[in-house]
Amino acid sequence: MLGRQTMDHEHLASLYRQMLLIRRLEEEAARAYAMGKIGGFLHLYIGQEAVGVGACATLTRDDYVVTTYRDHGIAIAKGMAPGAMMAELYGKATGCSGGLGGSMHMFDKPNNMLGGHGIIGGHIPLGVGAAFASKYNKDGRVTLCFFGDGAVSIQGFHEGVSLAALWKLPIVFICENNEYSMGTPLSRTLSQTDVSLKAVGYGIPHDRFFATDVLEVEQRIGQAVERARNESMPTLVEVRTYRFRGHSMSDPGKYRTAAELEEQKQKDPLIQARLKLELGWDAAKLAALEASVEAEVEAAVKFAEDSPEPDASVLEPTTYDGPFAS
Amino acid sequence: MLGRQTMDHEHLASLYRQMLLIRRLEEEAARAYAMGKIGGFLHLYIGQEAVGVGACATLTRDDYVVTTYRDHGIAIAKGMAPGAMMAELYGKATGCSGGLGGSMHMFDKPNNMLGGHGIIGGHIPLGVGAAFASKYNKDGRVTLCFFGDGAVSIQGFHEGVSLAALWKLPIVFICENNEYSMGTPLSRTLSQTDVSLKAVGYGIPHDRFFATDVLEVEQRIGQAVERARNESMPTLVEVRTYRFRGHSMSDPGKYRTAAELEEQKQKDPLIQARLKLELGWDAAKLAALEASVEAEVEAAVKFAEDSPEPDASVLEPTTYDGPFAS
Amino acid sequence: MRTLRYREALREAMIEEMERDRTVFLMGEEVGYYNGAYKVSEGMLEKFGPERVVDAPIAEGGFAGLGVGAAMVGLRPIIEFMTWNFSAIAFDQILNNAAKIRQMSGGQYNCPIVFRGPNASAKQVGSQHSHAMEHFYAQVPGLKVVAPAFPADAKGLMKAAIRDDNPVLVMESETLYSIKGEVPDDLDVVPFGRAQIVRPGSQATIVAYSRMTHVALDAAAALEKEGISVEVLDLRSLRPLDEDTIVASVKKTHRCVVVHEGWPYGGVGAEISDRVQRLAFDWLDAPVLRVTTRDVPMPYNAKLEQYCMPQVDRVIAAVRRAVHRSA
Amino acid sequence: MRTLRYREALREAMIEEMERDRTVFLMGEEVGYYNGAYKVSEGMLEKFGPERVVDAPIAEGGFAGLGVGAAMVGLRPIIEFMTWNFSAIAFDQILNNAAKIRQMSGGQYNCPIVFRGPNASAKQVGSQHSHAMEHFYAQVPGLKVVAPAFPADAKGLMKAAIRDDNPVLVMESETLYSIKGEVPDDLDVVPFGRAQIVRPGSQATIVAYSRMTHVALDAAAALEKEGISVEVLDLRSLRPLDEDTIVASVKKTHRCVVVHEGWPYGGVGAEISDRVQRLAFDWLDAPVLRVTTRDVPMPYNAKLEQYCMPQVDRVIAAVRRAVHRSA
Ligand SMILES: Cc1ncc(C[n+]2csc(CCOP(=O)(O)OP(=O)(O)O)c2C)c(N)n1
Ligand SMILES: Cc1ncc(C[n+]2csc(CCOP(=O)(O)OP(=O)(O)O)c2C)c(N)n1
Ligand SMILES: [Mg+2]
Ligand SMILES: [Mg+2]
Repeated sequence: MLGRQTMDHEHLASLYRQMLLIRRLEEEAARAYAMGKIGGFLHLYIGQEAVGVGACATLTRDDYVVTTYRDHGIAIAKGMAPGAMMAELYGKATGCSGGLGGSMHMFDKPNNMLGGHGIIGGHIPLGVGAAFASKYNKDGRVTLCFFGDGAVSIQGFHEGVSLAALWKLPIVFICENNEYSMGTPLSRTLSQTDVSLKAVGYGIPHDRFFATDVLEVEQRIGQAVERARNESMPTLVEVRTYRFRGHSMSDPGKYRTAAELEEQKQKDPLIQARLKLELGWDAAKLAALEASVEAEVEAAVKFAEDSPEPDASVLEPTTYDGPFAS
Repeated sequence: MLGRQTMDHEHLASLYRQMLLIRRLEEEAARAYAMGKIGGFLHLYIGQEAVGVGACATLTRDDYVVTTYRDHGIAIAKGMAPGAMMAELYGKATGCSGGLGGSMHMFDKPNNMLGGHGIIGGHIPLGVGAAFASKYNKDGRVTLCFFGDGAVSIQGFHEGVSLAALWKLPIVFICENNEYSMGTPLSRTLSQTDVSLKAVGYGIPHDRFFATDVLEVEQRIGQAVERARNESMPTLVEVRTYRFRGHSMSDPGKYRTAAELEEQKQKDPLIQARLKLELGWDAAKLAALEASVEAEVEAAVKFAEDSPEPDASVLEPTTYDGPFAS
Repeated sequence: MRTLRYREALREAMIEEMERDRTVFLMGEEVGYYNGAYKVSEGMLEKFGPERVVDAPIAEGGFAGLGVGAAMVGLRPIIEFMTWNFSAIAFDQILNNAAKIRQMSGGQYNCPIVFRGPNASAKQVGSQHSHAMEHFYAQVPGLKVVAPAFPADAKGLMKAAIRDDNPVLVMESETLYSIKGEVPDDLDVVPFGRAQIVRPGSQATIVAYSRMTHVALDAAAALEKEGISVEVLDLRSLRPLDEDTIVASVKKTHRCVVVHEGWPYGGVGAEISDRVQRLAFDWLDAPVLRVTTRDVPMPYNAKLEQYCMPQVDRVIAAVRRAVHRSA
Repeated sequence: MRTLRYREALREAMIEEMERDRTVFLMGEEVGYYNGAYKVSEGMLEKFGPERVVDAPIAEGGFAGLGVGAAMVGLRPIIEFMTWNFSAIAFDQILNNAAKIRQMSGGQYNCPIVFRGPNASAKQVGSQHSHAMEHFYAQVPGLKVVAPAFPADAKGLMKAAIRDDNPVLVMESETLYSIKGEVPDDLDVVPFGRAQIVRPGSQATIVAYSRMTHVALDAAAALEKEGISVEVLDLRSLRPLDEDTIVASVKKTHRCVVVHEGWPYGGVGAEISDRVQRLAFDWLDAPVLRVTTRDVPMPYNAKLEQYCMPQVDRVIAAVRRAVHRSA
């Protein structure tokens, strides 16, 4: 029993480390953005790290993940190198997508990260396609498909989930319900605010819980992953979370009160995890862990800064594979 | 009580008359099609008449209706003149859509028939728009939006119903579940074969029943219409029905057995209604009614045959209202 | 005469028309409480209330189609796409319903609807957010498509769009929202189908619209310094297209360069090229040349993005090629 | 050499490639148990089973996107649209995912997918079912678009499409499915980007593709009787476009008429016109002319439909206009 508890703390520490790494990388990204080193849109995951980290902890490297433009955290959780992420934000050739994708399009083939995507709902059928391939190939892989609460009224969600349910594909649909789509609260976008109930219409299992505790996320998503892997049965999971920053860098977030934000920050899953570690884990280890995260973040930023930009010669060969007129 | 029963028979007779009129018009249309007088697609409503007739019986002329390409029956039930319908099939200038629309596009503005539409699901948001306008104008109108069982997996259904549910629009969504989308049985297109359960995900009321008795259709749809009219609350109604002909004229219908078809024909709502009238209504009246239908059908065909074709000069002014470069 | 920003001009047009006509309403994502993703509709919710300034969930196909249905029965919707990129989800609604309802109903039902929003590139928003969607829509009979470059036209064309009894697509530009321009106090509608000569010249015609009009003007100014006199046409309206003004200008200058965002294959630019070579064949001293976005998806990297987009120097080079050809 | 129908040629291509490569599968509405709405996939379910010949519910955006996802992870989907009209629902998937996945992932993920189905007009299927969708898709970098006119090309281009590592859109034609043609026994792939001279001639070039190639050939035969020698080019591939062959032909004949279904604004025809006037400027004796579907939604009435579609007599008239110009 004590062994198990120790185990849990080691494990929690590793999850905490990932959450912290994501948090710190994004804080640095926000700083770089303010200095004009990063352009375009930048949607931060700060506050939601427990979702991506807890969910991806249930996967092997072979399993697939696909998500929206709010993708840095999930990319890191799926194994992306921090330097590749940061360099992508800087638009560098060493970025995960060669500097061509940017913040919204973090792809990482070796880690089976099928990318971040910019069109709401549009990536959901892609995830379903990966799951279709797994069933076709009987390769035992599972796909996690993340999307926001704003995505559930659109085509991609409905058509994607319909097909996955009909063909019983090994996929878990994870709605990261952070209560807002841009400036609009859920209550003004959905008549039925319990998103997980949509599963009833598709005849698939569903789950719904708060992502305050990363271990609970891992455990609950884990059940759905097992269902996908063993029974090839999709699940719709609504994970309730909150983003501490604006929708993107240009959003002052006037649609919510300071009090609401403060209240949510009290439940910050990163702090929750740290508190548990403070109580049950070695303080020196914790300090070392955090120092190592700082070093990693610093190295990632330096890597991004020092990397070269891509050349126009990459454009043609990345548009088509092989000669165009072949 | 006896008065009431008499009343019911008069009323049933009027519904029976409409169903018969639709049946006979379409039988003539099929004949004309075989003779090459009608071209393109022709999707017959034969077997499903009780749905359109029962549903439209709950409406006033001001109320709106919109449906798919399987639209002749519903157009007639909403008040379209049989001649205008038949002439449209013949591609004549006197057709309801001037011969420009054809079988799939039966529009009738004076009767607030917002048309038949060719893209699965695409017309559902249009119906939602009409209902939006009714709420905007507080005009007390209700919209009936018909679609097939094949439509519930696609964008238009989901996005349309989502918006209507969110904004509580005065609309009734009527899924005419005839068990097949073209050659594919429902069980191979939907994981959850109870279509009405989709309502749960949108938080709106739902209903589900067989359309064997046109009076029951009228009564059940009537409840939903009242809910729309009085509470501005949408309802999803799944009406179970069956088409006796192929999907369109080119479909031999090999995907179902003769026995299945025969069994369904036993429940033909038209015959059910007639049987009731035979038992409780005046035989002479019935004969007169049927003769009048024959005369009306004959007149419609003659009208279509005798009408002129549209001229190319109609094309520009129907493409744009007013001068193009204004 | 007042000086207004492009976004203010658009807003004024909408406000004036909504005050004039109770059937006009605005619907789109974040148009209300958030005051618009790009602040075009700022203050409009407060003015008109949530019945007429309607925040929509993310369901472009749904609310575009809703607009079409509402237009069929007498309302005059203004549907905002947060950006035109997202209209790809509503493509079927625009192509199959908005553009066709009138004709396939034999002229019974009109569709007086406006679809609007920022179009084409912004800044480093990448592959899926930088589309010049006018090249798809301008092809479609039943639609009208406009793309103002200046605040006055933004206001006048928007007013014309709202009053038109047909579907009109207004292509705005995120990169133009903040530019200022003079707007006459009594400006009413700017009619469709009339290009404007924004700079007269004699040796070559540049045809442009939206933001590219400004690029064309910069190029013309630079070319003047090297002694090349360039006439710049701002199309304003893409469908209908003012071929008379284009052809008259080319008959005068004998050379034509078309500048637009969007890919080089087909689209508005090829259409202009086709018309000019057909209608001014004997007057052309050089082939019509086009300067467009390069034929690749838009990359995120800032330099590569600029490399892909039409720039002043590429326009200058094209004009020089056209002008020096016969020399 | 065997004689095959167009639909049989397409089917053979799919069958051969599915036999060669287990990662190839076919998905679409009614492709399996129903044997295809137009019988292109007849017998394929029986041959390959429901895992590889997959009947899809009506959800074009869903299954097109599913195909893209499956292609990203190593399968080679063939996605049938029952007709290309319905791809409007999947427009976003094709534009934003299929065409861009490779570039926006920095070249990491490929998308070896085929989208196919009948395109353009059939017979009196009306406004919403008669679109020539190639004019939208040929614009988009990242996609390849082909449109065979003959059974041999249908087979060879389909095989090339399936083996290509990029998204390829195959535009078939309901009105061609039953035509017969010779197909070499050992036919392998027909490479993209190569137009074919299907009738040599000297006084004018007609550029066409898909069903319009047959209309062009009829027109050329009629014109020969009045002493006008016409060269007919069948493009086969629209993106990439074989501009070399087009330009070489026009440099020889000095006149060019482009014939295609679809509206006259922009699109493939305008693109060809643009390239010809640019690349063969000094060789042209007359402007490039185009014969297209008229600029209205397709009406149902049979005569009006024929009136709108490009016909042999309109092609003949255009060629005459081009040829007699200099006279
Ligand atoms: C189809 C489409 N419409 C609109 C947008 C613009 N947009 C980007 S993010 C966003 C809000 C999404 O909210 P949600 O799904 O809850 O995700 P979150 O940002 O909260 O993670 C909107 C409207 C888009 N990207 N795609
Ligand atoms: C978006 C779209 N995809 C495909 C089609 C072709 N199609 C026409 S009818 C039909 C079957 C529809 O079945 P259902 O909705 O059950 O209606 P029913 O024909 O049974 O009345 C299909 C696939 C279409 N019209 N629109
Ligand atoms: Mg959200
Ligand atoms: Mg059905």
